[in-house]
Amino acid sequence: MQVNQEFKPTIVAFCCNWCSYAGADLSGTNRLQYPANVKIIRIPCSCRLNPMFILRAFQRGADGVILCGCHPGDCHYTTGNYYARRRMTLLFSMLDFLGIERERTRVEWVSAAEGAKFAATMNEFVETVTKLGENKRLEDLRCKS
Amino acid sequence: MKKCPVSQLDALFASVAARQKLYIPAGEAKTAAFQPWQEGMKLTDALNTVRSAKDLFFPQVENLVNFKVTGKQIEIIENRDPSEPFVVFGVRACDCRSFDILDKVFLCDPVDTYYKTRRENGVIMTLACTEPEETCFCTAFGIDPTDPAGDVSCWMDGENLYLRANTEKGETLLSELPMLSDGDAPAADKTVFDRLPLKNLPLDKFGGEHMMELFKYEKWAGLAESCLGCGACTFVCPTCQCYDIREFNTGDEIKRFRCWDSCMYSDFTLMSAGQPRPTQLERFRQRFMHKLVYYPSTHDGEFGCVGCGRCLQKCPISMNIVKVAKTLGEETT
Amino acid sequence: MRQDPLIPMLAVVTDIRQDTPDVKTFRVVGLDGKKPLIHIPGQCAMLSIPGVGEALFSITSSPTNEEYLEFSIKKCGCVTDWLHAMEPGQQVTLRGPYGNGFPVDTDFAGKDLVFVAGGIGLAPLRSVINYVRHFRDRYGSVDIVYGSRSKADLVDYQEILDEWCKEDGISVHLTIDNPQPDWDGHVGFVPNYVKELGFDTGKTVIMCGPPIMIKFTLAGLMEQGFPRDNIYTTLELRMKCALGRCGRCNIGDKFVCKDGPVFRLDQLDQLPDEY
Amino acid sequence: MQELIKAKAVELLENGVCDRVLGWKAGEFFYDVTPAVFRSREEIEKDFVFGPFCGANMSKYLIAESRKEGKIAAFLKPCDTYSFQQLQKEHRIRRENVYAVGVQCEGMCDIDAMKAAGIKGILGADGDGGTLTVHTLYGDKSVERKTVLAERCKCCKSKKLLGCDEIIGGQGEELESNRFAQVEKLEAMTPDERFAFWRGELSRCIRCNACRNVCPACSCEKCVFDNPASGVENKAAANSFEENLFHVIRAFHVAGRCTDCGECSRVCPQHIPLHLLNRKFIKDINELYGDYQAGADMDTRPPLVNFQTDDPEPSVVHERGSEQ
Repeated sequence: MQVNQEFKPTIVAFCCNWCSYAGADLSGTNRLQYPANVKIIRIPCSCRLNPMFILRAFQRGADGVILCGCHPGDCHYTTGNYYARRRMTLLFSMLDFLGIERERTRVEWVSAAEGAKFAATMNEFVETVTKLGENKRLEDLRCKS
Repeated sequence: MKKCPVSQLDALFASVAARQKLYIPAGEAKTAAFQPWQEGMKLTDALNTVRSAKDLFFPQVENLVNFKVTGKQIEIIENRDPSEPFVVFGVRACDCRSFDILDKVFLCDPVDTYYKTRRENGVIMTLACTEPEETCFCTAFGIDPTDPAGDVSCWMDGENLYLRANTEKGETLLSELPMLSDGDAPAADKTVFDRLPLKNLPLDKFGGEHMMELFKYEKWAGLAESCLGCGACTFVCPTCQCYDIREFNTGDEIKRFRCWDSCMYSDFTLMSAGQPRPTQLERFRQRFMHKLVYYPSTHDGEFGCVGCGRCLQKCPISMNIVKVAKTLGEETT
Repeated sequence: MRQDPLIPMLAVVTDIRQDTPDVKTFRVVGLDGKKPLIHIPGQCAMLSIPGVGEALFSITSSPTNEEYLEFSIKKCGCVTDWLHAMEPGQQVTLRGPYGNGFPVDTDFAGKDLVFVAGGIGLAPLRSVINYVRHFRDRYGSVDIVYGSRSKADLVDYQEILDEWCKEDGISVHLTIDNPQPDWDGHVGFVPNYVKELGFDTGKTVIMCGPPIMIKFTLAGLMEQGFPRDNIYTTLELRMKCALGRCGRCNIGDKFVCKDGPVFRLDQLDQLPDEY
Repeated sequence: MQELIKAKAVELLENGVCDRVLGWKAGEFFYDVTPAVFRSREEIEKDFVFGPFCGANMSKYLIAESRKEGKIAAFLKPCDTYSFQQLQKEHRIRRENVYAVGVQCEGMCDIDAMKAAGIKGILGADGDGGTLTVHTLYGDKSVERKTVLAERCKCCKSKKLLGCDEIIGGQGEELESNRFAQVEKLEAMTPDERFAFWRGELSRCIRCNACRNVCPACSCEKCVFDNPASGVENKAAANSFEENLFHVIRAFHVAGRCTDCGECSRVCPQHIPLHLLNRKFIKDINELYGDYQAGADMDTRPPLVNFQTDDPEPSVVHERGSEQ
């Protein structure tokens, strides 16, 4: 795959309302830089993330999808992120099994206090996906024209 | 009649493919399909492809038109898939007959121009059968598998491929192929067709005049009871032509497309006002009544089935038109 | 550009009238401001909002109206919800007309007509009624029996009062299901009212309404001795193409979109009861 | 075996244990048997069959049948009983309305495997033990039974009959199977090879929904792929994305509940090895969260509605890959 110097990946970050969404906010108020091509979608809990959302984000043009939730043990609803952890592990493994680049998907636990971690994670994820180039394997050509 | 040694088949395909796209039945026996010919591609061992040749004329999905919506304004953008001349080789007599049936649906007024364009662009080269499967029953519908129709009819024995043009399109195609010489096919051996177990499928009880009687027949419940409601039979059927019109919003514009649909699906006739075919029984009955009764009723007694045997092979629970015809046929006497 | 029957034309909704709490009437013209298509009473057209869906609606205006088409639409699903939410000036797509329509110039000519409608069932009949009013001398007596749940649910109530009721030779019989304070007309269900009115069995009956109304009205008419080949109704099933190809609106070997939507009762008797 | 089962079916009906029997009905040929409900001795004697082509998993039918009035007797093969227990666990089957008779199974044959072996025009087959004599339009052929077994039966995981009221042909036991061999083979490939493999397979999908409709784990009243409001409802894969989406999501929805009965691959008209997707989930679950066999018991929590605080992080997928 050719890496385009100009290529700016579209990243969709699903962020749990109770932690990483606030973490993203904090990184903003602290003037920490992370790329503008990260689109944040707020969800009530990492456990709310239906695997279909991830696939549909790819369909609609995402090049990488990241889920940010509360650290295990800190879930606002006690156990939501534990379930999410199992689901995402299996889903990512399945995407890998289908030959879809495993680096395009990621889970990161970011608390409301970790603004710096949020920015660092995003920077690093954007960099990884930039190297991978455009999402070709889970694209929907109809959305590209 | 023309002939060409089997050893030169690749050259023949290459010559056809040099002028227009050529599709041949290729691939493993289990998954044979009409595929665009490429250097080195071999004809499949299977008698027939999984999906029929109707795909090439009535594809599973095709774009109809695009819309761009801005505020209260709508813009209509024609985006029909381009259709270019093509040749399809190796269509069996049963699939070839299916085009007569589809033509009567799509080419009656108002003409479906998507289908019509592909029909005009396509040249059908049929291939006579020599080794039928036990599931074949095209002869029950008066089809001669050893003498198929089409623009060009072909016969193949161990040594030669024999070709006969039946239409102007076929003549033109053959005249462009340098490797052909004159030669007549040896007479076909038809004895195996007499041994086909389903050749005497009872069909005289079907047709429009028996509609009400057959519709009310209580054996439908038993026939339909284990139907899964999947669309396997309809999608492999060469004559099923029901479709759905759907839209896909790309975020930028709206693509209206047509795709195959199946009368076996529960949402096929669902309306906000209700469901005229509420259970699988009605849906199952609709499919077979359509093939054996409704279609003949509006098309001079011609059945909507060509006896290709695909539904016999593909139904997950082995319920098929032969079992339906036999069950209903024997009881209404 | 090669036209295909599946490719619609553009039209614009110029006026929206709220008829009842859940019925609106939409006035549609072509982009050139003229009537977009010529139809026969009882025929339908496919209206669509790209991105929302396409659905078949009967044309409620009379062919004699040369300025525009009208559609009376009840809010009951995805497309109709959207239509109800939109504002005048909105463009829509339109294709048609489809179906056989009522035999207004042949079988109906010279006959005494009884129209029986319930609720939104008035929509397809309104086209015929106004056609008949326009060519009044071609037909015999005209009776209109129209019922609804309540006074507010009577579609085209103003037109009925202002025009139909005032016209000579047309008797309008309105009824609502339950009594209400500002209603001094008939109260009761349509089937019973039709029976009470006791029409001459030589009259031609044209019916449209909810299945339950049709069922009981028919039973009543049969009891009174109306011949089945003199009763007409219009049907509706799910449709995608309206060309007799998509395969879902057939009743036996007849397609509602092509051979219908208007059927004579004796024709329906020849068909399976899958509607 | 067939005679034993038929006699049992008649006995159950006539003793009033049940008022109908779920079994297999003979077809036009020896291989096209259809699941059917029998209501009388005559019907059973005339059409009931049990043989090497009774592959259909009967448990799915019990969802609807057990909700009807009366009691139904069902003949269940070992893999059917796993689905049967799993469906009870999910409260989809009313156990009290079913009389379950477990029948031992020697592995089911696949008519397409016979055809793939080059046998055409198959009219009949007989012979017991290892070799079958196949009668065809073109004369008799002989074939090793084990070569024409269905894919899923070649690596049978268990012949154990679970949770039945009665058993014909022995309880059976779990087997050592190499059912993950092909998953492992795929895992060992590069992502590019895997991608090419699955594109080749999934691009044949015609969206007939046979895999979904036959699947005992797909017991939703309304599938998300049939729901116009879901945004993913579609009748045909208009794009390669939709092929992937459908099969990945379907496999995900049955993950932890799939008993690996293999019906999805059996019914696929295009012979897509869909069971590999399910097996991949099963293998991952076994490796990451401990061995789990759906339907094997009535009380363990399914892995996707369960967790351990020290479960591996999703990054395990990335790390595991980099070791290869």
